[in-house]
Amino acid sequence: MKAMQARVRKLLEENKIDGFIGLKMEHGHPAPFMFSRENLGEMETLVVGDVRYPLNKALLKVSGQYPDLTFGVMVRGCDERGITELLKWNQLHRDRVIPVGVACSSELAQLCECYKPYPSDWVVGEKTEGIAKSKRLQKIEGMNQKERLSYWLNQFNKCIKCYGCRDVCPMCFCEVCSLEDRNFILTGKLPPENPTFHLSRAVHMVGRCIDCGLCEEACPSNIPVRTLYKKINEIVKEYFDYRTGESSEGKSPLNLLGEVTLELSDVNK
Amino acid sequence: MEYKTVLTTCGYCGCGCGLYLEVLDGQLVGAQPCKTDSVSQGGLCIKGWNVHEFVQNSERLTKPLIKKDGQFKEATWDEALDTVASRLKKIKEENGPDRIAFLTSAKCTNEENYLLQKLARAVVGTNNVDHCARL
Amino acid sequence: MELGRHLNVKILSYSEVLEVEGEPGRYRVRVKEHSRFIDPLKCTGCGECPRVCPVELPSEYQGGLAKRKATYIPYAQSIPNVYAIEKAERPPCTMACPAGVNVQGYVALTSQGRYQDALEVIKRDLPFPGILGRICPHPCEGVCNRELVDEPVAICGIKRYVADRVKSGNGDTKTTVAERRPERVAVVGSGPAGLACAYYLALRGYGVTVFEALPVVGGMLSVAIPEYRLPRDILADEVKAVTDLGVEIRVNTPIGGDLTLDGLFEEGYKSVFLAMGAHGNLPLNIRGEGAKEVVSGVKFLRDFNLGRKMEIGQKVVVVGGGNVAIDGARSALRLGAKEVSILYRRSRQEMPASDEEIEAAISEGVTITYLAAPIEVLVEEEGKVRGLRCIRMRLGPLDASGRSRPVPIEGSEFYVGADMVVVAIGQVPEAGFLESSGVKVTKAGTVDVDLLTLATSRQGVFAGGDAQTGPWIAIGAVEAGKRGAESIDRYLRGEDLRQGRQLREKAKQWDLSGIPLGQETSPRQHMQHLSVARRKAGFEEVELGFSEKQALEEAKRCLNCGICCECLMCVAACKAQAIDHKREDTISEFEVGAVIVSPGFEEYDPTPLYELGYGRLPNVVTSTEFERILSASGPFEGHLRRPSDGKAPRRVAWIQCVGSRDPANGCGFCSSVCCMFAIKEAEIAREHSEQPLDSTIFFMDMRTYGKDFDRYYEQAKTVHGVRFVRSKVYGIEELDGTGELSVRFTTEDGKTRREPFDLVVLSAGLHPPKEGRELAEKLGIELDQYGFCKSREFMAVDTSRDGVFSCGAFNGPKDIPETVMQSSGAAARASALLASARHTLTRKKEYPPEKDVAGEEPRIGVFVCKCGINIAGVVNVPDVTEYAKALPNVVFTDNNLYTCSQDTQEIIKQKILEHRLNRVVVASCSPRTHEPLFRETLKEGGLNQYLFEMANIRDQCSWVHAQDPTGATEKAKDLVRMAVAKARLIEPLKRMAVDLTPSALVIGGGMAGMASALNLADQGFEVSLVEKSERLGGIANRIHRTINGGDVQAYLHQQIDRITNHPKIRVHLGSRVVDSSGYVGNFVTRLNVGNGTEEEIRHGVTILAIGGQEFKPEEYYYGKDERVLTGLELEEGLALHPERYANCDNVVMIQCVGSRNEEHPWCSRVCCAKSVKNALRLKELNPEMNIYILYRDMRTYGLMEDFFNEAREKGIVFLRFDPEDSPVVTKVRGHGKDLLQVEIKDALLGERFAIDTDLLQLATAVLPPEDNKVLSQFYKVPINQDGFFLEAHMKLRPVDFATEGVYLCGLCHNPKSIEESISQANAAASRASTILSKEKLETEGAIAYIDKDLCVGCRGCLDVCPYTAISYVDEKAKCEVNEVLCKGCGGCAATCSSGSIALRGFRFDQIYAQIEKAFETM
Amino acid sequence: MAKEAQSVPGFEPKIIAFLCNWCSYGGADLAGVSRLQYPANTRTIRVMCTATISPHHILKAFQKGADGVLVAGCHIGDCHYIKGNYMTIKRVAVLKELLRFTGFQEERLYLDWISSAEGVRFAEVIRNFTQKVKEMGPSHLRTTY
Repeated sequence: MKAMQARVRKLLEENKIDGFIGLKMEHGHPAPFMFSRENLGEMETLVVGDVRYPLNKALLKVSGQYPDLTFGVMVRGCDERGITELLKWNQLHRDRVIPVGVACSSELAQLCECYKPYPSDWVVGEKTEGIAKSKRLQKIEGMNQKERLSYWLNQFNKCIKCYGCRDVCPMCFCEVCSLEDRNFILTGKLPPENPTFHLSRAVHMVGRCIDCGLCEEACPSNIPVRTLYKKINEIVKEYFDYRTGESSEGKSPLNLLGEVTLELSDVNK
Repeated sequence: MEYKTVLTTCGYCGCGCGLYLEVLDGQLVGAQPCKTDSVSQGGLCIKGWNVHEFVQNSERLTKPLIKKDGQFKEATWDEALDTVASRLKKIKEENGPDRIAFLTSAKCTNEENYLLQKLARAVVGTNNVDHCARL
Repeated sequence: MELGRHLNVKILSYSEVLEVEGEPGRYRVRVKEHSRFIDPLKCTGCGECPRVCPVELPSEYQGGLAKRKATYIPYAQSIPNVYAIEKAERPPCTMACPAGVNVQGYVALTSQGRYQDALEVIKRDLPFPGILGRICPHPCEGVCNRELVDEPVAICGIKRYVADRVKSGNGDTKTTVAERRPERVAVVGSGPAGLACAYYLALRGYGVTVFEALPVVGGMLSVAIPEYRLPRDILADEVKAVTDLGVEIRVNTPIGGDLTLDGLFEEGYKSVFLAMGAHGNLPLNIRGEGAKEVVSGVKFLRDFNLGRKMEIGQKVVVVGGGNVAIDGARSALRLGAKEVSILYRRSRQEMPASDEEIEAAISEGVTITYLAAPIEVLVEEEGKVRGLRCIRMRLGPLDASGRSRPVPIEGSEFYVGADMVVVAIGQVPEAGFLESSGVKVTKAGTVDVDLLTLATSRQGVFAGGDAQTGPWIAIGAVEAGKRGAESIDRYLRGEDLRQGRQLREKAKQWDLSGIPLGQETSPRQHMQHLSVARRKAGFEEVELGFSEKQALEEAKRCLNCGICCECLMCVAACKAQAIDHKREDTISEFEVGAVIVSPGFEEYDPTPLYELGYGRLPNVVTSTEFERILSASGPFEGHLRRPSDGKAPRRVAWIQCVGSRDPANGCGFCSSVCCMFAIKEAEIAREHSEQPLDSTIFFMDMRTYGKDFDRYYEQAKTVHGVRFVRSKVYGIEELDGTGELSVRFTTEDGKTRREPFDLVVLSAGLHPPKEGRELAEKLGIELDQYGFCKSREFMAVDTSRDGVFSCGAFNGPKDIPETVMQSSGAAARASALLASARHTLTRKKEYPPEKDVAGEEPRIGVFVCKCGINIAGVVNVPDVTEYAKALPNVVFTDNNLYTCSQDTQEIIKQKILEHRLNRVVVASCSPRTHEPLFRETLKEGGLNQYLFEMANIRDQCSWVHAQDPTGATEKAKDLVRMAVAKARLIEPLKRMAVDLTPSALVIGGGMAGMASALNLADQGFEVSLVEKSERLGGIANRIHRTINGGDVQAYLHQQIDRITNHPKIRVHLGSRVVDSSGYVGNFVTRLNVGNGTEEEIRHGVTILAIGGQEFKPEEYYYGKDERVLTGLELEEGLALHPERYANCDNVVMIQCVGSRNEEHPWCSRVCCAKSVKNALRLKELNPEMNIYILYRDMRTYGLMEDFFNEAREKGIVFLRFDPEDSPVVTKVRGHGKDLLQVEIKDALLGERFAIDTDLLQLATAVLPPEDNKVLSQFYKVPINQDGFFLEAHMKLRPVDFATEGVYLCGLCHNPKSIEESISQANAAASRASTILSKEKLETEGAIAYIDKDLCVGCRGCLDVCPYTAISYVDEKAKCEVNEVLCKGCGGCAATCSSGSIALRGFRFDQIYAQIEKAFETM
Repeated sequence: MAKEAQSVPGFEPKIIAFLCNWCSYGGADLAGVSRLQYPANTRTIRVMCTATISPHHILKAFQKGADGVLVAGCHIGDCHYIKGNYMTIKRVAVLKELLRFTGFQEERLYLDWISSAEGVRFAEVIRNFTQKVKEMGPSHLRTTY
């Protein structure tokens, strides 16, 4: 905690950043807050917190308001992947973001089945090895078609269309969301048309999802949406050898013409 | 330049989910579920996610309006209250109190809700009172 | 498709140029448009007529491997999509038939088993097919062309079969009788002429009464022709066909007795047709003729046929050679005569009776004595005949009837015993009674008539048949009856009798040229005959007619000489009434400013090369035939099959240079493309083959010189395992009928071998078209020695005559990219010539003001089409129309026969006004072909053209669900509902006009750059020409002569002069492009014009012509020894100081230095020609010089092959080396100086040897230009892996880039010769002028647009656009679509997950609406 | 719950086909002109290029009860818009993999390249696909059939 506070204070005092988005312990709850030179005094309330909030999304709001200022943000492994993508998707400006890393604890890493639970450098926490293969995926891959069908339909039909998974997601930065197009998804009907609702969002996650898991945590019905988006990242890796968030070069395979590497036989397996 | 989150409870329904209102330079810019809230454990419904939108919404009414020949025209408070009072009194006398019903709003404070049901029961004399969150 | 609908392009298909007069800028052209016999305006291409057409012939489009009909379109998508009927002149059989019966018509229909239709064709000209099918001597078979193949077609037998078959199935043809007419006509005589006249008059509505002297009806048919030839039931039945029309026949009422001609007129008949026939018998006029037993032939047959009692002699002699004589003899036999013989005074050939009859008589025992005539009847005392005294005759000179006159031979009398004599030497009409009633009679006793109209001397009286012609065949009488009826009809209507009528000329057999050869011979069918024994027993019919199998077989032997047989079945089938068999060829004349001739090429027919077996062996095919086999629309639907047995071949061979590089057969040139398409065919065959295919290509030089061609060749060889055998093929044999072939060839090592193959493809060369010579004469242009169109020096598309340009294979064999470049080049040259007249003749249609429908409730009109029966035959159109009425927002529905016809367009426009429609839905055929037509109608109806949607209920519904009408109707309803659902959501789209700077920027001042600049300037456009160096000309400055002798330097200076003082061209020397922005029509380029100053140029189009670089090798001591030169350097040396090289003893040239290797895996195309050119120049200087050219493949393609031959003739030695052991050059001491020694292993001889050379020329590669990368960034245009610019499409858009408005030409595209560069430069200018010639650039209607409020500037769409039409605007942090560049592919719209991009016309909500309404129950 | 999807006698599948105007739609027309016969279960939606088709459309089609969805465009290199079909094959590949993962019978979605000269192949593709979907039975999303 202290290391983090020191680093933030140093960045602020050296005018490297104009604000730092992190968590402030208030009324016993870690809450998203922006530390700035005006409230340096409250620095010791800055905590890492063992619960995660979409700080990148707050950063988008703040830097959207103040495009010329530079902001720091607390980033775990997934958030850093988020920053990389948000730069590629032109939502942030390269030299106006300074991430301050936190390495996730091993149980959080286990919980997330995160393949890289640590940013490129961090001030708090120790590095734990990532999990290569997600057990959730294997469990579902293990099922046959009928079991998978009933599993997912039952899951999808729990949805109350609160759009929480979208509202919490740091990578969903669209002005208006096509899932609210009444020609596509009928209004006033629960559960929403499935699997269209959830699979559409899954397709949107190609080249976007950084596997931070906030969506699943925000889902009031505990639908394993994260598993879906882990599968998306797996598909994109397998078909196009593209790892979302890993490199600042390249573009999501569904957002550039590129070269044709697939044959019809690969598609109509 | 200031960005902070204010912990509060969603007033729409009885669940009382804990949520943070995101405040940027004094403007409500978003709502986040409070993940450490013992009740909602980081979940919100669609109303909860958009609970902040009506607060500073430009389309909120600021003056009482009375519809005159199909058009809402601005009116003073006195004129509005007199109209409501007289009309309710007329209905009560002609058709009896139970022909009037009261629906309160989740957007009002509990106190205001309490006063309204008191008006219904004591002044008008009807038990037809309800609240969208079945308070 | 686009060309077919272009407003300013007039297509005259099926036409030929007759004459071109005048001079450039003003030519008068006469064109003959062959009649299609179909009105192009009415024909909707629905395809009903070929389904009913009985005539099948080989389809040229399918290379003869599949069939097509006489009415056809070459292939399904041909433009104009209008059918044509192919007709030769009328076939000899139809012309020979006196009654003009359409023989080919009914034979063709019979061959398809369509007997009912065949009978209908016959009865148009002959009401009595059953009768004539039996007794007609069939003059038609006499001239049948099939005789030239084997034997004539048994036409008569087929006609009989048809008549009997239809009668047995008691079907008959429906005859429509015209409405009743008051006049009554009398017909005298009920023979074939009378009956026919009555039949046709009755058809015309006249009341007819036939007066027959004898007690039976039929004239000669019933009283002369015996029953065994014409059964009475057949006769009665066909007479009934006449009486059924209301004709009354009165027997036993002779005219001339109490009932006279005048009597008839008094009785009220308005006209009379005399058809009494010729029943009078010609006497012998010899002594003793009066005896009782001497009977006239006619009377003998009449009494016998009428069943009168008559006694018959034991030994009967019949005198005469016609049918009456033969019938008399055969009847006598049947009546019990023991011995019957015939005396005929001429020989067998002159006998008028038909052969079958003569054969039948002989087979029944009748003996015939030729060249004998009776001179006296010998009579016993009591007057009984006991014999004839006769005399031998010999044939003398021809008499009036065209037959030789018999002349008695003195002293040759002889005696013939006989107890009865039948005299049948000719009949004569008994027309004496006519004289008294004013009807003139000829000396021969026949009625005298006007031969054309059959009118007699008495008004209203006509005559025909034997009474008028003397004894002749029945079919002639029928024709006379028909002609008489026509005349009477005209007479009674008071019309001129002669107008528009002419007599039939005599028909004769065609010569062999008209007949398609290679017909398999098949024997003529012969009828079953009654056994001779049974014939005597009674009068059963002798000839038993054909079986169905025989009739079909026989009918199939017909060669369809007239091609279309005018059976008129198509006329009935055509709902659009577009077919008119009388349409004439039309000659039109019009004025043009320029002429472009491109008749293409003809594939060489390898049949003369006997040893290759083409035409003989079915599994030897030419390359185009193989293309058809591989094509999905080909005879085997794309499956790899071989013609002989349809088996899938495992081993296929290609043989190159068939009809090319063959001076002995007059085709010394190289056809340039066969190597490439042989490899392509091998590759595609491999894909189409179900099992692994081994393919072998036998070749001399592999000439894959085009862009990326060599890489394709290497890949085929190394990766796909195509076997390339450098060899000379001697011949192909077939292993005895198994279809297996064996190819005999010799390889370089001299060994000759044989290899088995299932299929052999001959890569046949490209020859000038046959009609090329004739066309050249008409156009007044010269051809070269091979018949190709002669090009001018440096300007390949110019012909010898000003204002006439040529393009494509007509001026020399070339591949598709070259052809397309030349076609655009020719257009450029023509545009330059006609620049002053631009926009004068082009039409601009004016449209009414467009109604603003924004905000209106959708009011949809639905038009459902029947398309004749094409839709209505399967889909219940009224049901669909009714269904559409109930759909939301539909305010009007209608269905029409042909919605695409002109009049229906007017109806649509009316309905738009009448019902205030603001959306139109048409349910008919494919929008691909008809959407533009209907959009045009909407524009004319004052509606925005995009307020339109189509439902394809024909091509993708009725045509493909023919057996499932309910399913098809259901689907049609769904498709209409989907179209209406989308129509509701359609918004009007505008095509915005964007301003354009009408000037061009050409970068690169070499030959190519200058040529395109000059052409554009000549077309009147401003041009800025930017050249990096200080002088124009580029690499051409170092070239002096082209291979065919053109003076490059002279041409270069002429071009530079024209450029420097051309008013429209501004030249910027020493200038470079430093920046460029903008898009088509609005480019802005900044130039650094030297000495630090910059200049900004605004231009509408950009042409990149930055040339290439000469490769400077390191190997072979280049740069270290001045005796080692590149090709260019040697050329410069030879031109500037030839003396240096005159006294070299040995010169060695090494080809492919720096080309076709890993570093530069392309062929630099020009080096072979350059080496040959330099070598020939060296030989000119010093004929003794030894010149060796070491090559891998000699690629002197096209007409340059002649120079390669000339080089070899002049003793220049060509040595081939394989790339693995290419030549080694070492320095060695010898003869007191250090020599350059070139060591080589010659593939042909197989040994290594060394040459000491005084001069070594390296044919070095042509590299891409150095600034290709820089310019590629500025103008956002791609570079291929070799560094050359990558054009939009290698074959179809070779000078365009994908980014619109930027074009390329010259070496920067790919190495090429100077002429080819200039052609490509003109092409680039032509393409550029398509933009510059517009006043404004119009955007497409259906393009993408981005909603500014929704876009978050994430740029996810930027790199999905193939046209780089989307750009990110920094200040707005949003993406924007450049409406000029966007082509409407929709890629961006589908990528944007927030849905803030929409493709107009295909918005997401519109597609969702179509999905939802796809199925009723969804 | 999810109905067991298996072949039902007398079941006629409903298939939605997205055809691109320049190639597969042209092939369909040629099949028509050549009078080739194929079952009438398909309802065609014409788009200018298969690049216009988003996963949303395909999911919407299945959601609305289509038993099969065919996407047919130009062969790679033939596309009228040069590289439109590059996007199509990528999108369909991702969507099919996702459908398979969530237990939806992804064979119901079929992608093919058909040129405007391949009338025969078009008819074959429709026949085979209709037969295959018929054997798979109604889509479990189908509310009524």
